[in-house]
Amino acid sequence: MARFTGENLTCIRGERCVFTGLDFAIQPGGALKLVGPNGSGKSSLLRLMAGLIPPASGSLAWDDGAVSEDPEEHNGRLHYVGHLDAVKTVLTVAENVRFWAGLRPGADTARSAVVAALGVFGIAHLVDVPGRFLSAGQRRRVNLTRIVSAPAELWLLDEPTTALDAAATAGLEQTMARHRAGGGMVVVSTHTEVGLDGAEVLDLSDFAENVHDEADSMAVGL
Amino acid sequence: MARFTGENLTCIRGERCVFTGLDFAIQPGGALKLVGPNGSGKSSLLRLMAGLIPPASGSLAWDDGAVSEDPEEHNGRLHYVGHLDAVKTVLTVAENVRFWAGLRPGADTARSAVVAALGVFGIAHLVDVPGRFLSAGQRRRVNLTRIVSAPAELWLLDEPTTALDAAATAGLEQTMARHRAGGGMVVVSTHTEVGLDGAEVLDLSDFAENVHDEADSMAVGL
Amino acid sequence: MTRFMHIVRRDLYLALRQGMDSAMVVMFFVLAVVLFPFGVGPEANILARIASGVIWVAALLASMLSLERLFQTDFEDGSLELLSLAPMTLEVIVLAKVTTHWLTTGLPLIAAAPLLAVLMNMNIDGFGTLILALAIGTPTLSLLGSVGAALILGSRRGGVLLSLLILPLYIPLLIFGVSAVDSAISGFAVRPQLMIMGGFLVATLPLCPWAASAALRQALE
Amino acid sequence: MTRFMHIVRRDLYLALRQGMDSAMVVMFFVLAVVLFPFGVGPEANILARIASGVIWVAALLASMLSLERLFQTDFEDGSLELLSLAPMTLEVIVLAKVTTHWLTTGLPLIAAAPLLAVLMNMNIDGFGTLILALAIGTPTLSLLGSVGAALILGSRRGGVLLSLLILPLYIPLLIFGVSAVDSAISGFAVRPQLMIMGGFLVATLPLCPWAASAALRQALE
Amino acid sequence: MFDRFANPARFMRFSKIVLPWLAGITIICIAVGLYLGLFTAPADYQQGESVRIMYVHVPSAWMALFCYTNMAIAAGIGLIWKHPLADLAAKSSAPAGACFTFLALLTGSLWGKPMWGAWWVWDARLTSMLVLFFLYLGYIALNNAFDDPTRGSKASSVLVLVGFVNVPIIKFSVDWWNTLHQPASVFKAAGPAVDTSMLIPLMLMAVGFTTYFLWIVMLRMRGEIIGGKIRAIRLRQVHG
Ligand code: HEM
Ligand SMILES: Nc1ncnc2c1ncn2[C@@H]1O[C@H](COP(=O)(O)OP(=O)(O)OP(=O)(O)O)[C@@H](O)[C@H]1O
Ligand SMILES: Nc1ncnc2c1ncn2[C@@H]1O[C@H](COP(=O)(O)OP(=O)(O)OP(=O)(O)O)[C@@H](O)[C@H]1O
Ligand SMILES: [Mg+2]
Ligand SMILES: [Mg+2]
Repeated sequence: MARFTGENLTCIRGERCVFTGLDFAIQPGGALKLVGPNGSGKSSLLRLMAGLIPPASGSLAWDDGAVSEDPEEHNGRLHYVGHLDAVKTVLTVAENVRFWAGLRPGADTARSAVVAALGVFGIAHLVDVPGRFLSAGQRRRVNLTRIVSAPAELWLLDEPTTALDAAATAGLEQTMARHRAGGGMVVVSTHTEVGLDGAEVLDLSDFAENVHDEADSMAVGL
Repeated sequence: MARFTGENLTCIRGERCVFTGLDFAIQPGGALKLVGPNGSGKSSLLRLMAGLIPPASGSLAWDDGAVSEDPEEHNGRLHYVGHLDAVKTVLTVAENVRFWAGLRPGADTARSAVVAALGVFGIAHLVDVPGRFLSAGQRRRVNLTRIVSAPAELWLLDEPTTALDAAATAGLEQTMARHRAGGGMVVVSTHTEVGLDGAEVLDLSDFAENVHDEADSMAVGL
Repeated sequence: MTRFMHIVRRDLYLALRQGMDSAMVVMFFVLAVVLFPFGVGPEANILARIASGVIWVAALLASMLSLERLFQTDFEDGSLELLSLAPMTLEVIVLAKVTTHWLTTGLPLIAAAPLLAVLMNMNIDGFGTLILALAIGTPTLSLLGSVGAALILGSRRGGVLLSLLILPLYIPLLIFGVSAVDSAISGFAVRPQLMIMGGFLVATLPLCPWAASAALRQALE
Repeated sequence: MTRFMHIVRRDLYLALRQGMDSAMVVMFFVLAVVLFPFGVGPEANILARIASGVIWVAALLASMLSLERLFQTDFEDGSLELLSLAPMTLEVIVLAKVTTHWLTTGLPLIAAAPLLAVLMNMNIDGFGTLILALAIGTPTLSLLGSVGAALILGSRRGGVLLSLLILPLYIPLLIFGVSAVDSAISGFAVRPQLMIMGGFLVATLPLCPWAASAALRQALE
Repeated sequence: MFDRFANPARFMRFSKIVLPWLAGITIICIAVGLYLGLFTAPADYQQGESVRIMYVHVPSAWMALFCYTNMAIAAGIGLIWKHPLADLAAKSSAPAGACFTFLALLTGSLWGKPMWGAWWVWDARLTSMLVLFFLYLGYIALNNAFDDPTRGSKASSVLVLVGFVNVPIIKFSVDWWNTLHQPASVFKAAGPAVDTSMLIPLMLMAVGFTTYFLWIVMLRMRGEIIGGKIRAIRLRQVHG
């Protein structure tokens, strides 16, 4: 099975160096939890891993093959969940899920498969409901259904529990555990507690160019 | 000092009855914590309290005077913090804060006052930084600065800790406590833990038209 | 009044900082007019004949295009919500926005019009009236447009929908505006047309902010 | 290819479900043309003289307006991000979007053109060529426009900026499109103009999706 | 009057009884009106046979204005008293109104060719009528532009009220500006200046068009109410 690694990564956004000299390595079945204060670059690192932004320096590798050499292939092996849910309001839940699954090889877009995938997040009963009727949490669940409806080894999840209530959060934790048990990898950014047994923790603030102590200035301000 | 009450409130959004028969009363120095699963109507109730949406039935009163009689006066005594931060990317932090303060009587818009207000949330050092360079959490802090930069008795905060790290959350809790000590009122909606001593808790799901058990269907789905 | 100025000042400042707002509208205006010599051919007398009409139509389109964002950005970033919660009537806020819109688009259009009139070979007798008519007409365009801009907030199709809503309402202004210029060129009196346009302005000045605030309140519900 | 069709099918379906997309573009087209008789005055011979130019200019503007949202909604709701992460080249995705855009706007414009030609009193000899020229020209408009639509993503001023970017690129099409119709009316050969327009189409077909994808990648950074 | 139909259930019962009557009257009036108009009424000494277009043109023009006025009233009631059926009535009238307007424009053009020598002239009556057509289309477009139907109907209600200024302009355009178009000859203070043999078919057609309008609007309102019920079921699905 494959290994996903990053070496000496630097990320520059809006003329500012967000992090530099960052290394990581994820084994099959492994997990990485990104933490750090606001603006420390958790989302940026995830987008970098997805190939949405090129690193200013350093490189990503999949089993010793550079990711930048075949971005399309890299796309094929990852699922990315960002801040936006990409749920079309005029399409039903099933249509939404089926569209995204249909873009990937090896996905089963039959209705029964879609219903099963929705069941994983407890929204199988919403299968024929148009997106506009969904609450924020339900939308998020539809978005998360994408990642189980088509297989991909690497899951990149940016604050996936935002807007989820306790029940849905528990469901997501179980799903991630199952994915890892099957040899998948998970990278999660979070401010709150997310259950990820044996996950490596990466604190982004350790890689800032000049570490600032916002906590201090906070204390002074109060 | 005044009392803020709502009686027999019903809220209909997009053809759906979100909650009905809801009563609340807040005393000076009191606090109300809104909880409930996704889509139960926490944000809707806050918008209703702010006067952004009219109740489908029932009424809000400030010290026995109906709020709907003089909406402008009601606006003058409340601060509302919603999901959106209203931070203009091309204005500096100081300009952003000063604009909102300037719309209210009794606000001090001198630079020193603005810096002091920013200090409350630990971002005094960002005073001259343009909005576009702020991270999600920093933006939220700028938005929260609004509520201390001009006085108002009633604070309506919709998931105010979203995107805040631990230090900033602690700062917000202290600020709310100080506001209440001075006789102010606070209404907060939240999915996570927010420290509000002696706050009354209002579970929105108790007022849904027909209580649903999503938790069950979730368990079945897994 | 001071809070009215407070909002106008911020919006002007934003327009200047975000840069190019006015410049872009003027450029669109110029481009739209310039398309006609390409489309119709360079014959001077034909161009002169249609000059006033083309300039007015281009002004309507330019004003319409820029109106799409009158409330849009404030709506999307939550500012509109907070503005409506400020302790002042929403009508005043709308009026402040309309004022800024006119200062940043109407005025520059008026300034650019003579240049275009020259490009289109318009008779020199019409220049004064063209400017005068635009000066009376463009505030009305901004006012009428504010209603449309408020109505489309949160809808799925912005620009195209807006055009459908407000272009029909612009037509009377177009008719009288052009007719004023043509009368001036033919040596007739232009007072009646300008008076009617002034009447439009006086009528829309209270009505449109009121209708626009009603629409805004609905958008914020 | 099947995934290309997968995207086209979804977008067509969305356009139909969201309803009125095409209808609105056609309505804007009609409105823009109809403004001219108001502006220029109702003289039939003048209108006939400028008919082909006005129809082409209106078609450019209608196409431009509808292009603003080509990628916008997908960008705002996060779909574009996910599309770009699909295991296929971004160029194909752009081409699918352009195809849908043409089917939902170009085709209806072509269908509406004869009606407008009647309203503008155009000579009947030009009708066939007008339709043919629009059929060759509108896909090019959509292709060129896709580059502009990708470039403006995330900018503060959508519509106006887009017009500045793409209207200048549209001018060659306008010139040859109008000249083809006028030649047909005067009884000259129209082949040369149509050939040139066909050349534009062949040139933009590979170039524009490539440029648009480059712009999209930057917008998503 | 409003209280009586205040709830949709009562409206459903009421309309079920009325609908067949409206349908019957519509068919009879239009059939007889068309027969009289096309075959028995005299041809005009000036206009010849083309005058028969009048029997469609004039009622549809009247209906175009009538519909819009109705919509404006319904929209006003919907906005001020928040009456749910008023919004539905306004929404349901729009397509019919747009069709009548289109019919008036079409028949007018057909009539214009023999009378004025052109399909279309840009005079005040015709122009303002065209604007009315665009207002109808704008209303329909705005109504459908939102995910939330209540938001759509409120926004479009504001539009309909703003656009109402156009109605008096259409009505009086022939008096205010000298135009090619006929001034009013039926509804005049001095009584109709039209021969009875023409007036009777014209009136029959007008009645038929009106009942047709009511018929269609009621049908559509029923459809909207049922659609609302379906949406409610959906919503219940979503929220348990
Ligand atoms: C597209 C072109 C036309 C349009 C949009 C149009 C529009 C209208 C409208 C809106 C009315 C109703 C006026 C009212 O209620 O006061 C009307 C009535 C009428 N129109 Fe037209 N019209 C058109 C062409 C014509 C032509 C070509 C003729 C015949 C020469 C004609 C003859 C009439 C007559 C006789 C009436 C009835 C007037 C009355 O008794 O009140 N129209 N038309
Ligand atoms: N699109 C962008 N353009 C320019 N700079 C950006 C952009 N997005 C983020 N930044 C900047 O990059 C830095 C890192 O942002 P990022 O979103 O990665 O932080 P984060 O750790 O995810 O923060 P949060 O806890 O708020 O989600 C911040 O300083 C932010 O201002
Ligand atoms: N603008 C709107 N138009 C129509 N319906 C809406 C709108 N906003 C929310 N709703 C619906 O109203 C209900 C309550 O939403 P609300 O945002 O108040 O819930 P909430 O308790 O704040 O949920 P969350 O935990 O996701 O913030 C939901 O079912 C939602 O779908
Ligand atoms: Mg982040
Ligand atoms: Mg909420």
